[in-house]
Amino acid sequence: MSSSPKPADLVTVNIDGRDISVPKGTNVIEAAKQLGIEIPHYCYHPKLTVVGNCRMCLIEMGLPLMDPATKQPVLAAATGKLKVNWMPRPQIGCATNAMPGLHIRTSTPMVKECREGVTEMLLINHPLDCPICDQAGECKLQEHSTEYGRGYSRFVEHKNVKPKRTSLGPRVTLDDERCILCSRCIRFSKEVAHDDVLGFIDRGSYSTLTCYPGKKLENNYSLCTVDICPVGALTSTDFRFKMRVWFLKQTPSIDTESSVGANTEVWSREGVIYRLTPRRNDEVNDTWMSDSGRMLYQQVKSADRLASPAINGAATDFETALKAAGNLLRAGSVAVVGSGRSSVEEQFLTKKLADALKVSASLVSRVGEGDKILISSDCNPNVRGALVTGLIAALPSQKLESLAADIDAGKVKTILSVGEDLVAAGLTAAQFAKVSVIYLGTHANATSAAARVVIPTLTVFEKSGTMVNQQFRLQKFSKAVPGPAGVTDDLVTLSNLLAAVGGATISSDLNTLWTTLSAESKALAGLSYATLPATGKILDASAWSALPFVEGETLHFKPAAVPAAASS
Amino acid sequence: MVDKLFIILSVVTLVSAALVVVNKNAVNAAMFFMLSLVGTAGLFVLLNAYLLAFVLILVYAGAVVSLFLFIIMLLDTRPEAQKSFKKMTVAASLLGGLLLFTGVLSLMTHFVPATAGAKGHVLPPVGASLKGYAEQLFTTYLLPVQVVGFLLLIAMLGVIVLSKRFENKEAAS
Amino acid sequence: MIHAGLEQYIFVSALMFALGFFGVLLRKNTLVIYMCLELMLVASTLALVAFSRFNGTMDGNVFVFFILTIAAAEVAVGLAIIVALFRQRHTVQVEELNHLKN
Amino acid sequence: MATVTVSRKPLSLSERAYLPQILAGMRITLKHLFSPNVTLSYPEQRPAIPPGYRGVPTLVMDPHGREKCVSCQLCEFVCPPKAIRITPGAVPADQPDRAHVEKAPAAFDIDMLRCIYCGLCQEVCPEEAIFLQNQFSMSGYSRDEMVNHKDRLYELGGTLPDQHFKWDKKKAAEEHGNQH
Amino acid sequence: MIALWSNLHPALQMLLKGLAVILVIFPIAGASSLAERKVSAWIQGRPGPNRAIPIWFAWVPVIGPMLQKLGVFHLMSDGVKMLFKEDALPGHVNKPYFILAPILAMIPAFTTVTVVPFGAYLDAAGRTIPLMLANVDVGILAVFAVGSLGVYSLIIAGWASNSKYPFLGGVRASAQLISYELSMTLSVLPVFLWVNAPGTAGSLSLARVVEFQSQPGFWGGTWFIFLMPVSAFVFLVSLYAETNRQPFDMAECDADLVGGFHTEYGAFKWSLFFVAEYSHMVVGSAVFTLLFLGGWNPLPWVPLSDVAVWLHLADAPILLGLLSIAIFLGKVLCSIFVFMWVRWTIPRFRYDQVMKLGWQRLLPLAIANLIVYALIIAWLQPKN
Repeated sequence: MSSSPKPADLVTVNIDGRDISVPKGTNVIEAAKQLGIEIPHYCYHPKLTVVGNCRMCLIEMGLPLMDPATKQPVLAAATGKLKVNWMPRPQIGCATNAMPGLHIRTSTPMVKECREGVTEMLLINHPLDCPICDQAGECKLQEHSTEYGRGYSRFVEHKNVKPKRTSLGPRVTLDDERCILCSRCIRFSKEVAHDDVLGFIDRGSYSTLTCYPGKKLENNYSLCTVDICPVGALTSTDFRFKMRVWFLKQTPSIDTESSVGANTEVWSREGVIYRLTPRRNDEVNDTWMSDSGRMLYQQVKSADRLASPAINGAATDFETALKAAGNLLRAGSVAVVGSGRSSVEEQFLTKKLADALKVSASLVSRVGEGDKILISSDCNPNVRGALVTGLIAALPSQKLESLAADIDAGKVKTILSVGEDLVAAGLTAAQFAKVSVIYLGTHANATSAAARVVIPTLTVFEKSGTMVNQQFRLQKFSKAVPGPAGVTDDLVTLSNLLAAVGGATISSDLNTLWTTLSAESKALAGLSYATLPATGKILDASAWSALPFVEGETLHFKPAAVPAAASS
Repeated sequence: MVDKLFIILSVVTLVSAALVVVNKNAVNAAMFFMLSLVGTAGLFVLLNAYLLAFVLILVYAGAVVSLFLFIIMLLDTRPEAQKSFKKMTVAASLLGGLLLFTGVLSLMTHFVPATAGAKGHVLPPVGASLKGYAEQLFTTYLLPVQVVGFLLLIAMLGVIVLSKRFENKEAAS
Repeated sequence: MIHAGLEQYIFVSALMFALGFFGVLLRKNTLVIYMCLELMLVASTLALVAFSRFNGTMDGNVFVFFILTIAAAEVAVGLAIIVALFRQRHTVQVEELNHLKN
Repeated sequence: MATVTVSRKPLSLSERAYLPQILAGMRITLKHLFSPNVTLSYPEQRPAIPPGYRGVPTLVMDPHGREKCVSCQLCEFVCPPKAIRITPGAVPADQPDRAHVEKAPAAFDIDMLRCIYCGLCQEVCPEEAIFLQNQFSMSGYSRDEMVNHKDRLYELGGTLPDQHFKWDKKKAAEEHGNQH
Repeated sequence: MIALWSNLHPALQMLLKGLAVILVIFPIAGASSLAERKVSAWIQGRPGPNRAIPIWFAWVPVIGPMLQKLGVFHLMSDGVKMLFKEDALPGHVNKPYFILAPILAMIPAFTTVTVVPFGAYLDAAGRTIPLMLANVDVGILAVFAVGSLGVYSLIIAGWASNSKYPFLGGVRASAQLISYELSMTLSVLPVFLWVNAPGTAGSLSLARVVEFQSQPGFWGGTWFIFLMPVSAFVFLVSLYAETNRQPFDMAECDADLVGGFHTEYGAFKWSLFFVAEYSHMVVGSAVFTLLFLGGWNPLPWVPLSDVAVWLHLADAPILLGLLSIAIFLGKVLCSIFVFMWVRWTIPRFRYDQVMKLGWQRLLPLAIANLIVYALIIAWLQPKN
């Protein structure tokens, strides 16, 4: 619906006495938003179809009075302004589209009365259990009742009683009493998730949201219904009763489960992440994200998190581990395994490390199943970052065959793995026995168990950096929570290792690092971390356009002509 | 008994007098000055002049030295700011002191009456009774008393004038 | 054993007087010089009292009164002068009070 | 700002002489010397706490002995010195008289070293579950001791005889209301 | 017993007497500190200290709780606390003088006691013999002379503390003490003029003043407070200033100088200052009692000798002595109570007010008073 309009398509509408030019077809709510005027609404959602069933966005609308004879607008004699022919009844803003000469009034007594009436009607059967409602604080009904409601109740009868704790699916809980029947969730399931499972049953005040018989709301985007629910009817079973939203700090971040790089918001309080929600980016993920991506925060506090540096499995301090790793690296015959999950900056430092050791780095490719919405086939969020920084020249394979061959041939004595599980990447136990592994990673796995030196690193929520998604869009993520005690930032570790093997001294400070980065990488020239916009920036990808990326179609991405299945 | 006390008191007096002279810290000097005065007062007592002993303490120790201390503290003269004495100065001063000492001593011993130091000589109990002072002061020495009283008055006026800040004049200049 | 006769008192008195004089010559701090002057006065009172005692007359004792009175007046005026001086010159060291010299 | 010049009454002769005033003052103090004490021997005698007194914040139970707090965390939010710390939790479904409340604090800590007795928590509480009551002296040997946990807060708070039963009305509505 | 006493070596006698006086002064000073707390409490409508009681004493039925209520044991616990507290010595002080100051504070208090008579008995001839350590001719002068040395402890303490508040306290103390000494001395002069009126043997002894107040007849038995109220008043006010008591406690004025000269002091050294202040009060009250309140005479116009006759104690010198001491102590304690009463009534003066009062009010008053009494004496003289 937001097709880029040509200038000719702009029309001028007048809202509360002020003129604004908007693309033709923009509805009044969006147009008013551009003027800073809020028109309250529940059922309308910019990314969903308009149904107009909540009636909250009622406005007064009028068109210029036309002289039937001349077909020209009539000017008022006294003021010389257009005479407006106001409609006697209010119209809904969401379904009123901009047209030439449209006049809108959003603050007349009639509009006010309409809003009061609608609010009162919605509150008739609303349980008013805000103290125990998870939506409180970000609830549209709460906000609009305060802003536009009447302030007192005239209702003396018993309220309707509906089920309070219906489980719609594995991740979504429904409180029917709070539902205002806006149908956003129904439309979302049908239009975006393509999983039509929700609908209303019964009539009048008995209307109830429910799943179709025998079905459940269990698609991978079910939690988006919780996000778009304007009231506390749909709640996340995971987040339910965990924390009030007003305590939570929001930090912009990126979904790292696939190369789509959906923009997210990390909600944390005092170093604890409580939930992830999508962050609107109309070029990447609109206002959606997958349920699987929302669960990624759990890795931060997981039990198998690496907590302290270790040498041969014995815990030690950072300096000692760094020294041991430096000694191993300086001994020579090193292989460097980078990761498509590392940030651009880490990959850059990894590349510098490989250069200093005079070896080339390898990467491991992960291929999953794309769902054509927000999960692509490439499960590495930042393979293109490795290309941009020059860590790799060609696309990686899924197994480290050449590395395995080198080990067998005795050419490699030490492997530095930056966050990559080498066992999963195909190295056998016999090959492991021949080499010393330096493992930089967040969680314990087979590689960390067998590694000579383990230096724990931070998860994406605990550090800042950038990643390049499938569109070659450079996007940044910020540190939401501090890392566990005793865990050093990846950039610090890498720059220390780089210094240990005699490479150039590169600061681990993000902004300083970026001056080097933008100077050395052609695709990143002229960019800096601080000035990168929140919605990211498309990089010049012409150098890699011929590469056979493992990608399927997603919401805002169509793969190039190269067939996806050609590789591997 | 009296002799022993005399020795003790005169040693205290002289040693503290010497310390007044050589002590670099003005506060210390004042304190030793007071000690010296107490010793002198003790000697006065040995000489039967109880009244004078207490008047000495009252006037000197009670008022004069505390005034000295007051001024020293107000002016805050730091002991470390003082340089060590020059050798020549010390020698010259010592010489001067010795000359004076011999001169004064010889002069005063010249007038010692023959009976004064004699053992067993019963001295008239002068100085012990208050009446004696009163009679002397208000008969023979009436004029000096008046003069001294007048002197005190003038000194008081002088101090008031001296310590008054002439703020207007200073501000004008 | 020294017998405390007039000579002994005079000796003490003269020594004290000389010490005071020595101090006056030696010291640079006007306040201490002042104290040494007082020391000399006290020494003279000691001599007077001793004379009075051993001569059996009251005159010496009465003179002490005058000396004390004058000493008190002198201290008051002298200290006032020192304070006034200090306000002007910000020092009480005699060496530094040499403006007439130049 | 306008300056108000207060005219002072000129002092009378006896006031200027000061001595009669001193004697009058001494007469007053002497009178007080023999008048009875106005103080309390504190630990033995306790002051009568006036209504509305803001003592130690406590959690109260309703007349049926059920906890009223639903861990809405508004007190935690409003608390100026951040003395309140709540860990929300769900009410287990197997408690028939309380399950309809759904939510209750799993932990509720008030750090009395931080508390400033402002009473905002009481004011903000939508459930009337937190009250600043009569208790006014808190002491302990360690910092930990000065943190009131949930059980201690309920012990201090006791039961209040208010008859709101907000959630019971809700339960009744659930059971007998416009069931559909 | 008297014989036994007389057989002792004179030096030992003096030592024992001195020790006895100190042993009396010290507890009185200590008790005064407790009394101060109690009096202040009562005036302010509080019970005051009433907690401490030793476990072994708590069992005594009536007396135990009563003494506890009076706070008697707080005296002991305070003393023990002061002794065993850490005696911190601040790093920035001038150590010798800092330690010297509290000791200096004690010396005048204990030295003046030697010339203060504290009782009397009748000897075999029926003469009243005062009880005192040294009956010197210059009694009052000795008190003033030694008392004037008290200022040193304040100055030295203030200066040695090497910090602003104590220094200001010391400076104030020295100025104030010197100022009020004048009025005090001048206020006493009429008394001695009266006592030593021409024709009588001259003496500045305090015992002589009491003797004068215990003569038979109306004028003979009149206490000087009735005879010379202005003198008594000026003396009393100056006494408050000299002992640094409120409303004249400029030296330790806690409102603007924290603790004044003893801000830096703590524990035992501080308590020495404290005891010294009360000792000064005791001695000052004693002098006031002797000069203006008839010493050990129980009532105006009722001399001790009359009481001895009524009670048949003329030939029991020890009992009579004890009785006279009791009477004298009673008066002293009353006077100390007035000290406290005034302290808890009158607010502290401002420093300039203190100076103004001393130089512009009390001193002229004392001088005028002296002149008036000198004239009266001169006028009365020819008739005798």
